[in-house]
Amino acid sequence: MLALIDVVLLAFLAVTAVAIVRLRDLFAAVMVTGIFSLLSAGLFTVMDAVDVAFTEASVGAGISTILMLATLAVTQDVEKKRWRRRFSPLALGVVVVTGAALVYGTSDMPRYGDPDAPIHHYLAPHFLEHTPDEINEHIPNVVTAVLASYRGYDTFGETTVIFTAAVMVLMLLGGAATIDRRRPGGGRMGANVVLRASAKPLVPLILLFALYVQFHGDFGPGGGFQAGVIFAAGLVLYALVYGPDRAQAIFTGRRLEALVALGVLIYGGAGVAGIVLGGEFLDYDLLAADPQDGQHRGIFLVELGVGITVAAVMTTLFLLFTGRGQPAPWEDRVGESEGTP
Amino acid sequence: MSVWLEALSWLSMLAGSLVLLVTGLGVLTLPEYYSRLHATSITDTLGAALVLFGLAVQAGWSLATAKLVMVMLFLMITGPAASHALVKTAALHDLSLPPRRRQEDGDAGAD
Amino acid sequence: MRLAQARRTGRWTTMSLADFMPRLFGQLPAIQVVLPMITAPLCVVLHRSRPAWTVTLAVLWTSFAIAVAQLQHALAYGTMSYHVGGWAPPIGIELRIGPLNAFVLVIVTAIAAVVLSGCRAALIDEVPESRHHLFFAGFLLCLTGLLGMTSTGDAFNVFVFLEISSLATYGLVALGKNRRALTAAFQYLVMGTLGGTFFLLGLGMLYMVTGTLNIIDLGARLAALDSGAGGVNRTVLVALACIVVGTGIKVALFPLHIWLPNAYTYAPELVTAFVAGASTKVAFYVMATFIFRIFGHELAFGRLRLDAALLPLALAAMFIASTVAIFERDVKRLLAFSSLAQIGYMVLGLSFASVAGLTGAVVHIFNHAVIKSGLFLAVAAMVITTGSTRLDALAGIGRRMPWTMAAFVVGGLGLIGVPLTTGFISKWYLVLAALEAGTWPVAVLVLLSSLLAVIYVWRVVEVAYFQAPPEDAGRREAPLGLLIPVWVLAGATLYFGVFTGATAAVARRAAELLLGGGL
Amino acid sequence: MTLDPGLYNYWIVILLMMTGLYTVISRGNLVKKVIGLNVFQVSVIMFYVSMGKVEGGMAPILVEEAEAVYSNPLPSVLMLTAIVVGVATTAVALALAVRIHEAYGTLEEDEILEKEYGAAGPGAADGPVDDHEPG
Repeated sequence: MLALIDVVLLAFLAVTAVAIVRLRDLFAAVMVTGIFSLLSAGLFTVMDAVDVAFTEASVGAGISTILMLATLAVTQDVEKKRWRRRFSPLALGVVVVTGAALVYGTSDMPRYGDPDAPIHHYLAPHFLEHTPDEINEHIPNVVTAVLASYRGYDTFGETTVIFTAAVMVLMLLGGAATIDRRRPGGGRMGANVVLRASAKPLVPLILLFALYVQFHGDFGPGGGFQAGVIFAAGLVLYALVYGPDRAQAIFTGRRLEALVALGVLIYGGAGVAGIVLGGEFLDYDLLAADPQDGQHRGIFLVELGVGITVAAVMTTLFLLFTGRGQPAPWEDRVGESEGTP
Repeated sequence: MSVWLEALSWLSMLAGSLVLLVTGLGVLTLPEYYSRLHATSITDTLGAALVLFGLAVQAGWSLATAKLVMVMLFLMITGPAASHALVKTAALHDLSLPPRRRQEDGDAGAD
Repeated sequence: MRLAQARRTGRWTTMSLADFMPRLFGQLPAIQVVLPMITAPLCVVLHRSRPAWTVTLAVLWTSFAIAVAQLQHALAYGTMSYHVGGWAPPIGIELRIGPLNAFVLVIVTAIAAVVLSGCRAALIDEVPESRHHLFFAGFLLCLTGLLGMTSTGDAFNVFVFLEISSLATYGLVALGKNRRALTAAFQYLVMGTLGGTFFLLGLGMLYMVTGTLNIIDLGARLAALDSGAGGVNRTVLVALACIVVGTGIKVALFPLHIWLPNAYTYAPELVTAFVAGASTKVAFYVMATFIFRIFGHELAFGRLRLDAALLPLALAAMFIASTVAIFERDVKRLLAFSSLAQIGYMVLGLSFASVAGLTGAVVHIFNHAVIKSGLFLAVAAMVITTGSTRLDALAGIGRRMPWTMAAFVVGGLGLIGVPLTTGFISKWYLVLAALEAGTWPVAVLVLLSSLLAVIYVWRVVEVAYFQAPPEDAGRREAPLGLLIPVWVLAGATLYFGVFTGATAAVARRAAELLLGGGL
Repeated sequence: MTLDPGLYNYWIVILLMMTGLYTVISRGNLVKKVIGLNVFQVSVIMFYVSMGKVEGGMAPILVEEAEAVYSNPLPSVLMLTAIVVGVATTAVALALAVRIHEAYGTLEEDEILEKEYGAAGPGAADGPVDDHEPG
């Protein structure tokens, strides 16, 4: 049964991938990319990677798509026709050779789903067996345990990656737009009563759900990253329906920048606390009298840091991209908040 | 679970799938924007609701059912709102019916 | 597996300074990376240019001090292993500081500190004041990524930090004044992401056949896996190809280099000075580590014949890039192509897979970093006076900016490999390695390619000293804040060219460790 | 070389990867390139997740049963990081695309080249022309 779903999803994925290459309407291509991500999220669920599926659904099908649409809104949404470039023999050659090499490489791989594959017998059993005694018996989600504690350093790196992206996009789009390309009809959504009425109850519910995902990550799929994205989705919905101006009245550029940094600092702080208390960086054992409590506290702090940074970064990105069509609301806001002591 | 409940759940899911299939066909075959929207808007209301109901019956009285009901509520709010927003935006951008159809309308009016 | 129990016994006792210092010393591998990593968000919070700059500069020089301390420690006591979070490898992530990567850490932090010290003078024109704090944060993040890649002992962790430094570099490159900086950054981003993803794919295959991610452990398990079967495992072979291609893009190995000339040319001069000095070097370090520590010298070169692929590419890079450099009319572009040629030397040293060759490659990492950063900083100084990097705008610059141009000449001599500059020893080792390997034509080619370097360096010198400056141009030396870093690097080029003992000894030690299986 | 049909999952994943790579190489539109990169990255993620699956296993969330078989948690952990890296790259790439569009008025690679170097192509490159101030 699962194998059947697997095959059907893979076939759908192949079809959407081909459609992505062929579509010249960028709007449609972006939407199909969103579908591609959603299908892969389904496939990840089938393959038991529920946390990855959750993240892919919220990031790939959610935030990435929104960012791409925002980009199209301030640029162009049709790929130009260039017949001579439609088919590229060179590219096809490169791809075929690479693909053939990779398929050659698969020939010594363990079969799909093989329980005897080396990776299931070396490190994974340790994580599965020792998470209850080394981390905390109340954290049944092994992925969270590995993510936040055993490989917490990677996750700190991951948080820094997303922080880096925010800094770079702020640097690129934070200034005034060189030209005003505001599209007619954009921003008129706010006038729509039905949208307002239906969004009003949803926004708090989405934010509540984000908090649930944030704090439920120890027990089930979820955690700081997914929660941050969902929280940002709530804010994005608010900004879409009520206009970015009202969203920016709450989250000025300066405040968002501070929040973006705050999450990384919380994470780093939890790590440095380990050093100060006499252990190693990111050693949570020492954060409480009992190592299990310490691990729990450490994971909580770290996930909180990730959640704050991700939510702030995603909101920042959205406001920067959509604000691009208008004459620099961002810079003004920054200036204002700088002016007031 | 009794046979009746089982049958109800499967019937509901099958009906839901049928609706989804028909709406998919509708999007492909219907001639223009507004009529296609008729098809799609049914997807996230009737189609999804039937499938979710079937799943909820399968799950019985559990946390999963509560979650499914939440999902259904969410879809019931967002689906129609999204369809509405799409139509409204199309109307704002003066997207009219395709030329052929409008001409026929015009001809009819002239008579 | 855990040391926590033992550690916890003395937890709340007050520590005397004598206890504290060794403990602090033991934490240096983590502090080295985490310090800039935490300072970056602080810079964003500080929000004003001057405080952010002060903090950044303090952190950079501290990082440099830490790196030097770690190098001394590694040379005196051997490799140090740090278990992040208290989890012993391969369960947890390990930081591993040996002579080789401590050496690379010193190079990277030194270049970062020197470049940023001279930065405020040049930065004012390049970036609007309101975004200086973001620039410093980006610079620190780029450094963090490079330090993280260098010091980690975990293969997947390399990928994470690789992406931090890459993302930061894309953004910094795009800050260039010319709009072509944007397209250069985009091209770099596309190629860099492809490289990173191929790297990830290769890593996945390695993980698949071994089940581990720790670099040392990977090496051991691959060796064990391989000894049983007669043939080469095909998945491992393809993994090697993916990793060489992935890191090759970051190194700018010859056919994968197309992002480099534009990125170096259109990025702000300071960014170029840092990226040219540090980024490709760290990527090269990663490539060498993966080839020698994971695949092992015997597997990669003995049976998979990696040298047969790398040697021609290295030679092609040396000659084609040098030839292109001769015909460039922009000094930054000229230096960019020269970098490609110099990367060719490093890859050449790697492809010999001998102690002499690797020593040459490692020494050249250091030499080229110092020389190229110095040259690009000198160019940054010239841009302040002339406003352009075109060769014809530099006419008579030797008379207008005698000190800056003198430093440029020192760097140029280093590029050629004149004795008593650092460039000489690396070529010496490369020629030695070629003769050792019995491939004397390669030795001749190394010398011949140096002649090409003479030509392109001479072109700049000719314009600078033998062409008259524009009528209205007076003598206008660079601001002292920039001139000092330029001369620090030029001085280093000379100093380490005369006193070759220290660098060569470290490089030799590192080379022997790499070939010896690397513990 | 024998190819086990049990590897079909990897083959299709490689096919998807190559579709992404082809999009990146062959398309001149910058947004299309970003989409291609996305597809490529998601496929590599799929590759990792595929290898973590154990037949008859369940998601690595511990339950009270002693006999439970779990799929491998480690690929999931690694890929969470990879997804984040992917979205970060996408964001920076799109920001660059927006800026490029503002500077050149187009997202097509060949039109940009034409505007920058004229009909002669990139070979006619001279030094930088300082005609564009950053926004």
